[in-house]
This record gives sequence, structure tokens and C-alpha cells, in this order.
Amino acid sequence: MKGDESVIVRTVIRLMAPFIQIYGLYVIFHGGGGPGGGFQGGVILAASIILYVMAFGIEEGQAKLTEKINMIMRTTGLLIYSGIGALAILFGGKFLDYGAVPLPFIHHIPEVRAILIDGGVEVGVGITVMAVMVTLFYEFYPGGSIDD
Amino acid sequence: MIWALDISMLIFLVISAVAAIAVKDLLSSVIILSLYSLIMAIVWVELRAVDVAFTEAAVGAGITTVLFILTIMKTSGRYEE
Amino acid sequence: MENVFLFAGLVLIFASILSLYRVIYGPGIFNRIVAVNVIGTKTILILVLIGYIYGRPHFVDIALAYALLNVIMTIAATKGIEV
Amino acid sequence: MIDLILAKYNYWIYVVLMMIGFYAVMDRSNLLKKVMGLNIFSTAIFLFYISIGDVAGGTEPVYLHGVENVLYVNPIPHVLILTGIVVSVTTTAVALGLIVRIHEEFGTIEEDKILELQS
Amino acid sequence: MSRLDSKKFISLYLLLFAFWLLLSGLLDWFHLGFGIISTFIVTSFCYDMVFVSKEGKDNPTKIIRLFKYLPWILYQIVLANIDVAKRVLNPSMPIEPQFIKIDSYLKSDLSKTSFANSITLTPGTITVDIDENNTFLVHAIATAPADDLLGGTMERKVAHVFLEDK
Amino acid sequence: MKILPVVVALLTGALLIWAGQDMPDFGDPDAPTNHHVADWYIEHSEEDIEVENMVSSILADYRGYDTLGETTVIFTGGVTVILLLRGRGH
Amino acid sequence: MLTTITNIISTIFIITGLFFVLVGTIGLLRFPDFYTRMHATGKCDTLGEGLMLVGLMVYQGFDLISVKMLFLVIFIFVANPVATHAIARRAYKVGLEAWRLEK
Repeated sequence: MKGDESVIVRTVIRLMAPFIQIYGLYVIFHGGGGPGGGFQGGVILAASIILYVMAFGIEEGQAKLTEKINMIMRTTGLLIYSGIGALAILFGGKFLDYGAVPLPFIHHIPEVRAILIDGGVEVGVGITVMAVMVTLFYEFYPGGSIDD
Repeated sequence: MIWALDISMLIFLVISAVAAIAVKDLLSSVIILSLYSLIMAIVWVELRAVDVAFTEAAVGAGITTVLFILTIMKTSGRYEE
Repeated sequence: MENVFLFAGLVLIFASILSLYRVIYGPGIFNRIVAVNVIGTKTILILVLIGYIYGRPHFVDIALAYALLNVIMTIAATKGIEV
Repeated sequence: MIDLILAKYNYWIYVVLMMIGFYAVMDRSNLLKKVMGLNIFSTAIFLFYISIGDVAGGTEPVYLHGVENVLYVNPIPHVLILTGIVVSVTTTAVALGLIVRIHEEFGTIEEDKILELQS
Repeated sequence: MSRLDSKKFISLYLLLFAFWLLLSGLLDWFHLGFGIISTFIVTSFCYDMVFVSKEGKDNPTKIIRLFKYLPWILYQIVLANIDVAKRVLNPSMPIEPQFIKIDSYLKSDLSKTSFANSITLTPGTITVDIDENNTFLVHAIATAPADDLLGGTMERKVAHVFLEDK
Repeated sequence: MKILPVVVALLTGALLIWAGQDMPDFGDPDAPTNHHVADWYIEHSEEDIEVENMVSSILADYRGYDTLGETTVIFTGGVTVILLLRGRGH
Repeated sequence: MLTTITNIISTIFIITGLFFVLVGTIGLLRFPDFYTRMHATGKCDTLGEGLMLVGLMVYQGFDLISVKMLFLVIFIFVANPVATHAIARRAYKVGLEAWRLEK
């Protein structure tokens, strides 16, 4: 199904989409300092793509974010999360014991844990949530399901 | 005085829940359900659960409503018989 | 100043309850979408005001996110109506 | 009696919401309405949990620096409910997928007609 | 993948990075690093969405003229609200709704969008539709605002901002 | 309108109201739920993890297994919908 | 002294905004058909909420929070007319009749 919104809606969505994406990434990376985190940021990122598809049609959207990249992202997020957990085992801690992971230049354990939460775990959750939400949208959108 | 806000929001919540169930047109029902979830977000900010409010705002307005509307479009029937 | 914010919040909720009439009885789907959109924009204000009433106003993020997602809801709802 | 009602009003609202959702799940024959009832039901339970963790006069569970003796709200229900909301969304998505599939198979999403068609 | 225009890319990058800084406000290396990375990702994802090539000429002049246009449009918005308030609070409700059509000579998407939003925000008119031949369908609440709009003052001002004078 | 669903819903509600009378008051600071692990988390979370938001630190660190499971649930849901709706007729 | 002046200014802004929001709501209830209701909501809500946010910005002073509220104001001023336009356009396409004055 082609997008059938008028030129006004299209222009505003085209101008707004990058700012929505920056806002979603901001929410993901600042989960420690205030409200927010991986899930909320991922949903906002997916929402920008949903807006784009609703204005420009499913073909344009799937040309921007192809199903293959989407599939890779879906698994990558989960892999990042459990990979950090497994890294902790590798360096002698328990599973998901972030303090055991050695980072360059930083040896203060609470800071290591904070950095791994904000920059590792939340990113993994965010990528997975975004990819899954976009997948759900593509599957439910009329004409969006790919038969392979 | 914050209790006045709280109680009026809760009554609002009950009215919109009843309306979402009682309305015959399915699309209207979905739209009232999104209204319900946005009132829920306000209630959660009042109960000082900021993260939960954020999640509810994101989910209730962004994802659930869109998925419901797309399902109605796919199942080709707005009106309940 | 807290009293001003509380008063403003109560008036906004009163306006939302008036708009609820259009949501429930409003003839046709379009009146409902308009009324829900209006209540949505009022909600943004109520969220900011509650932050000020509790004295922790750095939670504007929620209102910003809600403003972004309200537009998506409206456009999706208009898409659901078959021409 | 009036004390009992006023002191726990959030709990009674949760009971009312839960009854509405439960009634919709049982009575409505349209499958989409059933899923909506399920959503209302789950939000009622979330309201109950968050109400348990509320502390009168407390502040949000984000650290305030430079202030002594701050009373924070209990953060544990928030964490549990965050997970709960995510699971609820996933459940809704899967249920909607099943409804689309049922419509392709039977041509209707009314429960009565599906039962008629099956027999 | 179309050809990368380095000037457009860099200007979008700087704009988005400024937006990130205003949102974040944290200047330690950790958050700045993530800001640089995520701005790069977003810019490479949608570099062709904000600055479109046919609109990209002479941007500084447009911005200066836009700031001159803003006070006028704010004044018009206040007038519009007082107008609506008068009509709503009057017991007899003096309205006679009608549809009118305006042929516009505006070319670019951005100027059409600004014109449509201005119509919606100013007294007594909302934009309903726009078709391929640049005809705006406008719903007017009474005859006087419709005549005002057909006079073409606002269209001239918008065209002046976006360098599309006739 | 059938009578049985109404009766069942009302019975469940009455049961919950009867049980809810013994709950601690709404917003009571001395309620037992607010004093077992919650105090410990509120006091120690900032020493252990340099994160201001307690919800984030509990969600991602103390209860990391929960969140890993949650992410897995989302992933499984997406895969389930793909299996339901894509590539039929094989 | 300065605080008092800022408080008074922000109160004036907030009360004016509330007045316009209420006018928009009354218009939503009183006007006879869908298109005229859009007039009330599209204009009054935009300006009313913009004014209230400006009042809160004056109260807050100049920092990152008020910058975020400025973004909110800009966003409301761009997105609200577009949402109005989207709904009105779809109603016109569906063929919703407009109310006319009986002569």
C-alpha cells in the first residue's frame, strides 16, 4: 500500500524524523540519569520509522531499513546483552556481574558498572526492541509481509 | 490538594474504560483505549513512578494503538455485529 | 506558586472531562479523533505541571516523548478510516 | 466505613477496573474486544502494584544530591511493572497476529460464528 | 544510495549535534562520545531527508527573513484566537461556513507547508486539502476571513521568505 | 446481555474487596512492603553503581536476569508473529 | 523582588493560556459540525498551550529544562496544525458533509 498523505504531512515528517531519532538515542543513553532506558528509547526509534512508512509507503520504508538489516539487528541486541554477561564470566566473575569486566583507564568498580549499564545493556535492549517493533509493524502493515 | 487531581483522574480512568468496552464501532473503541492509556500515564506520574509512566506513554500511544488499527484494517471490519 | 500550578492542572482536567463528552457521544469517528487529540495535547501540559507541583521539573522528557507519539497516534487513526 | 473507603481508594479503583476488563474478556464475542479487555485487566493489576509501593510525601526514586533525609518511593514495584508492561505488549502483539490468522482461516472474528463454522 | 553531498552532510551533522548537546547538557567524555557516534548514525541514515537539493540555496537569507516573518504570524495567531473566542462566547454564534479554493504559485515543499500551517493558525480558516496543481482547499468559518485570505497578503509574505516572489 | 459473566465478575470483585480490607493504607510509609529489600536498595544502590536512577540500576544490574528474560520475551514475540504471518503455503 | 515579578508574569501567562484552552473546549462542545470544531481546537489549543509553556519557562529561568520546554513549544506549533490538517483532509476525502447556515 502506498502512502497517501498530502505533501504537507510528508514534509513535516521528513523534517522531524532525524530529530525524533536523536531524541530516542538520547533516551537510550541517558537511562541512568533520569527516566528512560533501552525499552522506551527503542520504542521511540521504532516510532520514527513507523511515521516514515505511514507517510511515504512501505516500499520506501523497506528500502531505508531493509528486512535483512532488521533481522541482523534483532539478534544483535540480544547478543550484546548476553555477551556482556558472558564477558564477566570470562574475566572471573559471575554471569551478568558487570564489575568484573576490565575497561581501559577505568578501575573504579561502581563506575565500570554504570558505564556498562548505560552504554552496553541499555543499547542491547534498545536495538532489540526497535527491531522487533519495526518487524511487527512491517508484518501487520497491508502489503508489508515478505513471502520468501 | 493533590488528592483532588488524583481522584478526578481515577474517575476519568473508569469512565474511559467503560466507554472503550461499550462503544460498538471497533475503531472508536481502539481510540478510546489509547485515551485510557494516556490517562494511565498521568496517574503514574502522580504516583511518582516516572519510568513506568514513560513506558506507558511510549507503548500506549505508539505501538499498541498502531497495531490494533492495522489489525482492524487487515480484518476488514470496523463495526461489531 | 504551587497553588497556581495546581489550579491550572485542575482547570485542564476539567476541560478534558468536558471534551470527554465528544469522545463518548460525539457523532462519528472524526469527532472522537479530534477530541482525543485535544485531550492528548492537554495531557502534555498536565505532565509538565505535575512535575512542577512535586518540585522535580526535570521530567519534561516524558511530556516531550508524549508530544512526539501523539502525532503518530493521530495519523495512524486517520489511516485506519477506509476511503 | 467511610475511613476504610477513603484510606484505600486506589485499591477500590483497581478492583473496578479489573471487573470491567474481566467482564469484557468473558462476555464480548468479538475477539478484538477480548484483547482490549485483557489490556484493561493487566493495567488494573499494574495499578495495584504501583499503589502498594507508593509512600505519601515521598519523591521519585532518582537520587537528589545535596539534600539530607529524603523519603523515596519504593522502587521495586516499578521495576517489576516495567517488565510486566513489556510482556503485556508482546502478548498483545501475538494475540493480534493470531486474530489476523483466524480471520484468514474463517473469514470472521466473531467467536459465535467461528464456533458455528467449526461444528 | 545516491551520491553523498558533503556540504549537506556536515551541516545536518552540526545541527543534530547541537540538538543532542541541548538535550543532554552533560559534557563528560562518555556522553559526548556517544553523542558523536549516534549523531553520525542518524545523519548517515537520513542525510537526504532534511536538506533537499532544490531547496538548499541561499539558506542564511531565508533564516533572516523567517525571523522577520515570525512576529507578524504570532500577531495573527493572537488575532485568530480572539476571533474564535468572540464567535464561541457569542450566544447567537455568528458563523457561516464555506469552502474556498486558492490557486497558489508557491513551488517548494517547504514553502507550501509553511503556507498551509499559517492558514490553519490565522483567523477563521483551516487548510483541508492540497492537490497536484497547487490548489489549496480551505474551510472558512465566515465570509470576511475568506475574503482576507483571497486578498493574498499572506501568500506574498511566505513567498518573500522562501525567495519565490512572482 | 448474558447474566453469568456479570455474576462472575461481580463475585470476583466482591472477593477482592473483602480481601483488600486487610491491606495497609494507601501511601502508608510503614507498610511492610516498603521495608524489606527496598531500604537496602535505596541506601546502597548509589555506592554500588554510579547511576542516579534507582530503577535503572535495579533493572539492569541487581535484577539483570529479569531484564535478560524480558528481552528474550520480546524477541520470541517478534519471531512468533513472523512465523504466524509470513511465508504461508509451504 | 525579582522573584515576585517573574512569578506575576508567569501567572499572567498561565491564566491567559488557560482562558484560551477553555474557549477551545467550549468551541469543541458548541459548534455545530466537525469542520467548525476543528477551527476551535486547532487554533486555541496551540496558542493556549504555547502561552502556558512560556509562562512556565519564565518561572524556571534560563537553563536546560526551559530549553526543552522551548522545543516542546516549537513542536506543538508545528505538529498541531499538521494533525488538524490530516484529520480534516481524511474527513473531506471520505465525504463528510459540512454544516451550512439554513437560509
